Amino acid sequence: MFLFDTLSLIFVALILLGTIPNLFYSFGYLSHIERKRHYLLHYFTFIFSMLGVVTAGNALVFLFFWEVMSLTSWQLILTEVEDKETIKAARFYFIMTHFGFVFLLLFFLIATDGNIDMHFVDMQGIVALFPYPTLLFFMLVFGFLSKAGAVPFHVWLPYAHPAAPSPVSALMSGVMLKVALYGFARFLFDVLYPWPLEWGIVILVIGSISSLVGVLYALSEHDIKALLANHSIENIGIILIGFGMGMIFDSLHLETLSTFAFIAAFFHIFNHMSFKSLLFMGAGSVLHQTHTKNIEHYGGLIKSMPLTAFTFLLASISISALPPSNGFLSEWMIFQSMLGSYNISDTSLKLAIPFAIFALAMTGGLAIACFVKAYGISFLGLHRSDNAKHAHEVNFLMKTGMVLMALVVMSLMLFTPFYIGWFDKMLISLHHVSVYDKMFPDGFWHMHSVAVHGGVVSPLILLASLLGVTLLLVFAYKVLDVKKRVYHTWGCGYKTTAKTQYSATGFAGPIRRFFNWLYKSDEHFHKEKIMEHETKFSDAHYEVHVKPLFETSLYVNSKKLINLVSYWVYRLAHFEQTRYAAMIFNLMLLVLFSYRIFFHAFSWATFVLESIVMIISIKVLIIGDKK
Amino acid sequence: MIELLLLPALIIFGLSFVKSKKVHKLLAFASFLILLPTIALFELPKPYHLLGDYLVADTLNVYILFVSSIVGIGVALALLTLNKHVRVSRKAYRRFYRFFAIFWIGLIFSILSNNMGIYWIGLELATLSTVYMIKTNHSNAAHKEAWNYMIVGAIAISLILFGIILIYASAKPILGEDAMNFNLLLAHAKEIKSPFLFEIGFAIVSVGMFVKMGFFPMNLWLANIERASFYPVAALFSGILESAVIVGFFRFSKIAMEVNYDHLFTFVFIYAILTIFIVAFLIFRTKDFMRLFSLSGVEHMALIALFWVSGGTFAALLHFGAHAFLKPALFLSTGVLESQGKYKIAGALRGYTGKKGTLFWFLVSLFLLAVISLPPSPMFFSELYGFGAMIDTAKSSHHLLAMLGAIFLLLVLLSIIFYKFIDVYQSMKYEGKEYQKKVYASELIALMIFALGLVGLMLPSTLTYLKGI
Amino acid sequence: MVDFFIGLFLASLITALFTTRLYRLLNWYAFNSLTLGILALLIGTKLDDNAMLITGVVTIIIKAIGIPYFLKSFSQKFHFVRQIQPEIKVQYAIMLIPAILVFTFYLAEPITHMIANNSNYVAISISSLFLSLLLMMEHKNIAPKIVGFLSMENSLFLLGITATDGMPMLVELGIFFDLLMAIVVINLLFNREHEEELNND
Amino acid sequence: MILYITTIVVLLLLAPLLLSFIKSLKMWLLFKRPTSIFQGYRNFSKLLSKETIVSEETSAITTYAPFLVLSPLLVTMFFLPPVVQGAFYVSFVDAFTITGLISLSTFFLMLLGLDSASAFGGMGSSREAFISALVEPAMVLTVFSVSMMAGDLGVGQAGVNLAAHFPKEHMASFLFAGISFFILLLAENGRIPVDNPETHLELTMVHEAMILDLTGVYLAIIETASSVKFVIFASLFVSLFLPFGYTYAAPLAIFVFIAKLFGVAMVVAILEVNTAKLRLFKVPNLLGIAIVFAFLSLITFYVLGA
Repeated sequence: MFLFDTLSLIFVALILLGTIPNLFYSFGYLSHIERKRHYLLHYFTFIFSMLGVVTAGNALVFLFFWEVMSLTSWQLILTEVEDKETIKAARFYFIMTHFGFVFLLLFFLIATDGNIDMHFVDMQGIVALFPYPTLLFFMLVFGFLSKAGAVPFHVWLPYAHPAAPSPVSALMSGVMLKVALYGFARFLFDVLYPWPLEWGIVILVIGSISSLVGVLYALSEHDIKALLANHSIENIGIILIGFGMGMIFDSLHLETLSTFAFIAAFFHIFNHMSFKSLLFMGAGSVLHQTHTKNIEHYGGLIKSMPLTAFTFLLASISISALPPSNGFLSEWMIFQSMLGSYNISDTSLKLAIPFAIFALAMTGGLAIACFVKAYGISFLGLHRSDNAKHAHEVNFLMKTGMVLMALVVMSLMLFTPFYIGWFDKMLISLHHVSVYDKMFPDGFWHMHSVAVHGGVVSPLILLASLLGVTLLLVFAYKVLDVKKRVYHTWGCGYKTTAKTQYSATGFAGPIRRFFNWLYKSDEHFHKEKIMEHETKFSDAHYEVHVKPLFETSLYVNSKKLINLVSYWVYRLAHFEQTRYAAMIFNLMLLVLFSYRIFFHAFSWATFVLESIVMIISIKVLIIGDKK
Repeated sequence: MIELLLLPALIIFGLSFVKSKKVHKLLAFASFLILLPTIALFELPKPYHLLGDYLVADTLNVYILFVSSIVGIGVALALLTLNKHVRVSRKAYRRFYRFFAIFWIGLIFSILSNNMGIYWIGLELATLSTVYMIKTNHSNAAHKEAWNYMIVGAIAISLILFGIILIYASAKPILGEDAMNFNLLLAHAKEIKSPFLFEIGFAIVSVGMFVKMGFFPMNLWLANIERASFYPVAALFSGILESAVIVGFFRFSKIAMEVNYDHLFTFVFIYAILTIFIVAFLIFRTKDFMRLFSLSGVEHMALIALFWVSGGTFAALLHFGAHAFLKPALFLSTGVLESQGKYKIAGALRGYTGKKGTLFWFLVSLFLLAVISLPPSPMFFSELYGFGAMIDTAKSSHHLLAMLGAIFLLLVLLSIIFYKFIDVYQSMKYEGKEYQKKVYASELIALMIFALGLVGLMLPSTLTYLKGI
Repeated sequence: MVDFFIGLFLASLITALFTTRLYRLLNWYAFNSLTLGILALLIGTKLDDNAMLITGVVTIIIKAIGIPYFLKSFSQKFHFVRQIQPEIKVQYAIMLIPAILVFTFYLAEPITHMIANNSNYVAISISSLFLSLLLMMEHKNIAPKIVGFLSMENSLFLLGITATDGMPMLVELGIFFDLLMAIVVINLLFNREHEEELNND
Repeated sequence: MILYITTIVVLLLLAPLLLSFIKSLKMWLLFKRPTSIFQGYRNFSKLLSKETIVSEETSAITTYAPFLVLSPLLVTMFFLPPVVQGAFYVSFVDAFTITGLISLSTFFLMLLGLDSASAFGGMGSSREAFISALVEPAMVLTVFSVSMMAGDLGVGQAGVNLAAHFPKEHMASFLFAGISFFILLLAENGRIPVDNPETHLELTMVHEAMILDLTGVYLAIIETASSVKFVIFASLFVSLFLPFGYTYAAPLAIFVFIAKLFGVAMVVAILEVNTAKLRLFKVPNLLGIAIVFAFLSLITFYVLGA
């Protein structure tokens, strides 16, 4: 029924690390929620079901908990229904998870021959006999990555995560997406093991595109939680790049590099869990105080909410992959693993990997821009609304939650070797070679890359030296005992007000303009001109909306198609009210004729004859003449 | 034993002629009696010959009868407060019970029969008696639909009989007069001299049954009927009458499996997919509860048939049981939901306060979510096992990719239905205006019975029983 | 002799398809049932099967005399529309009917290779089933639809009598019982309609 | 070890000089009376003695960010490739870390810009974010291909390797990487054509806009940071792309190194005199060139091996 190997346990640890701070936060947040019973019931079931998924030992249990997880998270999104958007988001989320579930179901059914209470390991034998393993691989991709939020199945994330209460967003984004990745890893390793090279490339490409798309849409977002949700897409992309590299190296029998890349991916899974949970908690605290998700209405919160601001800053540095944070370390590892592609002789790979490097680097740059925006606009400057002015620090429990999560982030930064040793053990249990000794040949100070000519990073030394130098500088400043005077910000002689600050829209302006081909943004500009002067106006309003490309091209159109088909089906079905006898007549004709043709002496001639007869008969008897 | 089984029905029949004011309560409680003999039937050794070779109780049909009788009780309970939701005369009430008694007798015959002829007679009896139940509603629509039902039902039933005679004709040369006996026929199916004749017969029987269950192309007629009639009738239709049909399908297809499995599978597979295709899109467009639920009933029947022919006996039976409990429960709750503010989905679940109200909306939500196979609904497990059986069949066929594609299509179609139900559920719970609504104890108890039935299905002992069939 | 009556059966059914008056339709139905009854008697005597003889007699009493009579009285009581115009154009019908016959013979052709006798009867029964369906669908009114349904019943009796040399007695009686029940229900349904019409007035 | 520390000290001392040198060279080229090349030191000492004015709209970020802008750059100074053969160098830091440290400094600089609630600060941060987002991929790709050619990702080791073994067989990709890196040098340090460090016109300024509200010691720190950044980039460029003169004896090697730095500064100055500042939305064209060259460099190395 249940399975407790290293892979499972690592994810159990991930879930626990993600949920324990969240519990504190959640109880602090509870006063904000109206339907407490509903919330608590689903909240705990949700956590429990995630634990169930990662420890499930057979397909039946796995699918059961998987669906319970979807069900409860869906209900959690519906905890606070304030507008139609939430309802829409919840529906969209649920149908998307169901979409994934369909593929998972198919995968499991094929891989178990229908005995879904079979142990995972036994599935490998069945899969080996299945003639189309790539089909199974794509089922896994569709099934798990749609839940994890990789492009192009990411569309639900920016809707679902903002709609949920903040502790739940933190859990969904921080933990649930990782549970999906657990499933992906589990079945790739345990069931579909020898991977063709192409699979790895597919994952690499999906990862690269996800990371870019995620960060680009995040930049154009003004809803803080949607922004964070888009960043989850980006980070899932980064994880998948690592994962894809691992798969590629494994197919090329570069065992050490493969393990290294996988470790990078798993490390980033943990990192993303920690800082994304922390960010969502911070966003939740801000939302709790200001009652709005729009960052244009924040501003200056660092003064009233110092703790939130500090933890948010910590997480921002980490998610922007700036040294010496844990986010930097995992991204560094992923870059290093790509550097290992030096010895590969495959030309298509040689073209795919630079692209991935480019995507990852671009993502890094844009992520910094995005978090400067998110942090700067919401926490710095002047209050942009009355709500922001009246904000104050959140209650003790919520603070505890954030501090605990910040400690998790710190621990990932400080105890990197410990975590990596753990991932290393896990990969050994998954029949990979160990790289721990190669990564830390001379103690825990330096982390080496296993790639040929790879680099070295020393997180602790880096941290210590940065802290040391900064403290030294601060100390020197104190020693100098500089006279300090407080005055207004210079505003060209005008008074500096909330309105003179740069807005989030303005901040992202240059980037938005550069990527306009992707955004296809829809601008609304309105100004009250004075005396018909172009440049003089009393009041101006500027709004810009980004068109979600994937949503319109993939989802809206498929809904349109369903609508169209259902319209015709509906029209056809209504013939039965008046022509039921004719319907049955034709049905009988069709069934008997087909029995005669297909099950007794088939020939094309009679088949054509049948078709003609059926068409005539349906036309004459059912549809009839136009009046 | 057979007397015991029929006795409750006869009592109801007799009581329905008494013109007392209290009689309708008495009738409701009399209908509780139908459960007792079925429980007794469980205890008997199987197969148990009730009436020579004509009526034989085995594990399969006892299960189905048991499920049906629980459904019957639930419906009878809900009937107690029918007049609180709709206008119904005392006379109509008694008539309803009179025909319910006949219906039940027909049902016992068709479910327990081991003879195609008896099966058909029981089915016809049950069908004809329901015609009149539809008419308890005095609206014009109900009248029209009763006629519709009469005619279409009659055609379907005649087709079944026609097919039965063909099958009989095909088997008579080897079995003589006993060719109508299901068990014997099953045992000698391989010896049938003209399998083609048998298959033609089987095709006609299945077409009849499929029409009766609302498969392609007659998808809307059941929905229309259930829309027009009172909700307990709809509950009976979907909960019990369809069980009688599907049990026949089980038996016939079992024989057909022996004759030529590939033909049977291809036929049912294509037919079911066509059905679900149409039904999925119809569901996507429905705007009221009754049609929604009855179309989803069609979908589930198609799935059950599919699971059965794919060899997923356990899945089919579990799905059947779950469906038999869920659908009547939903129809009954529809009656409550629609009693105020007809046809309004938005906000239908809101405004139920107090202990009763909370329990009501909670149960209805559970049923709604269970019917789209969300765990821990039994349907979740049955679909898993059922699709598993299908995949298994697909793997042994020569058209693996085509079959997988078809199964995938099926799952996509089910997702469309899923989408609609989620949409409906959310709109019921979170949209629309909220105002005070009322629910009565008897309905709640009925719903509780169905909920308990569902829980009962998931008990390990039930599952082992089902696996043993 | 048997073939002759089968021919008559089919002929009466086909003629019924072109009928435009309700009473004449009932007459054709009665005649159709009569041929069926005679067939049963004939085959019954040939096989020396008492059950078959009983069937024949009951068929003649109920179907050839009873049901047409009841239907006629219903129609007078409830004021049926007696003018029944087939919906399907005659041009189509004259093409359809032979086509159906050809199709059913084609359908039953494999059966001839499997069992020697009676296979043609199967074909004819199936075609009469189709013809009855045709009868149902070419009319909008309820009365000819009922007649169509009854002819369907006849065609399957034809199958039962000719192709299988009779069904078990119990089953046949059961079928008759159901038929009567159907008539009762139909009566009830009409009654309702009548009552409602009165109420509406 | 002594050489190591000496180099760092020399470079640190040199930092303000280089920027002043560019400035006076430019003035000279434009037939203006050049300012002293020691103007940088004068500014620094003057700023140190001034009082600090902090805007009342600011927060803790303004108090601490200047230190955090400078400290990653100071830390980076310790990780640069050696100037003299045999000198100590830090082997445990690679190019990614250095890119990361520079980004960290920029990150706090951008926050600093947003903290003062002035329109200029936001404007500067926004533009800086835009430019550095585009610089990042070019930087990483360049670092990637250079380290592959050098055979080591560690910056120190790479410098040593390149000096010992000039990658003649990979001249094409080496050249591409060099061009790309030089553009990055211009972009990251806010030189013309990307940014004009001498103007305070709101239409054009990027770096200056962010620090508009700083005075006194804070301004001194930020100015130091920008000069240190220039030195870092220049010395990286010099050690990685002009790896000669390394093998000479210590004083000579250092002298050659400094000469090379001044060479770079001269090129920058000459370029600045001869080009106009680009419009902000034309900047991506230039950075696009950098990205393309970096990409080309990597691809040529990867696929063609040239």
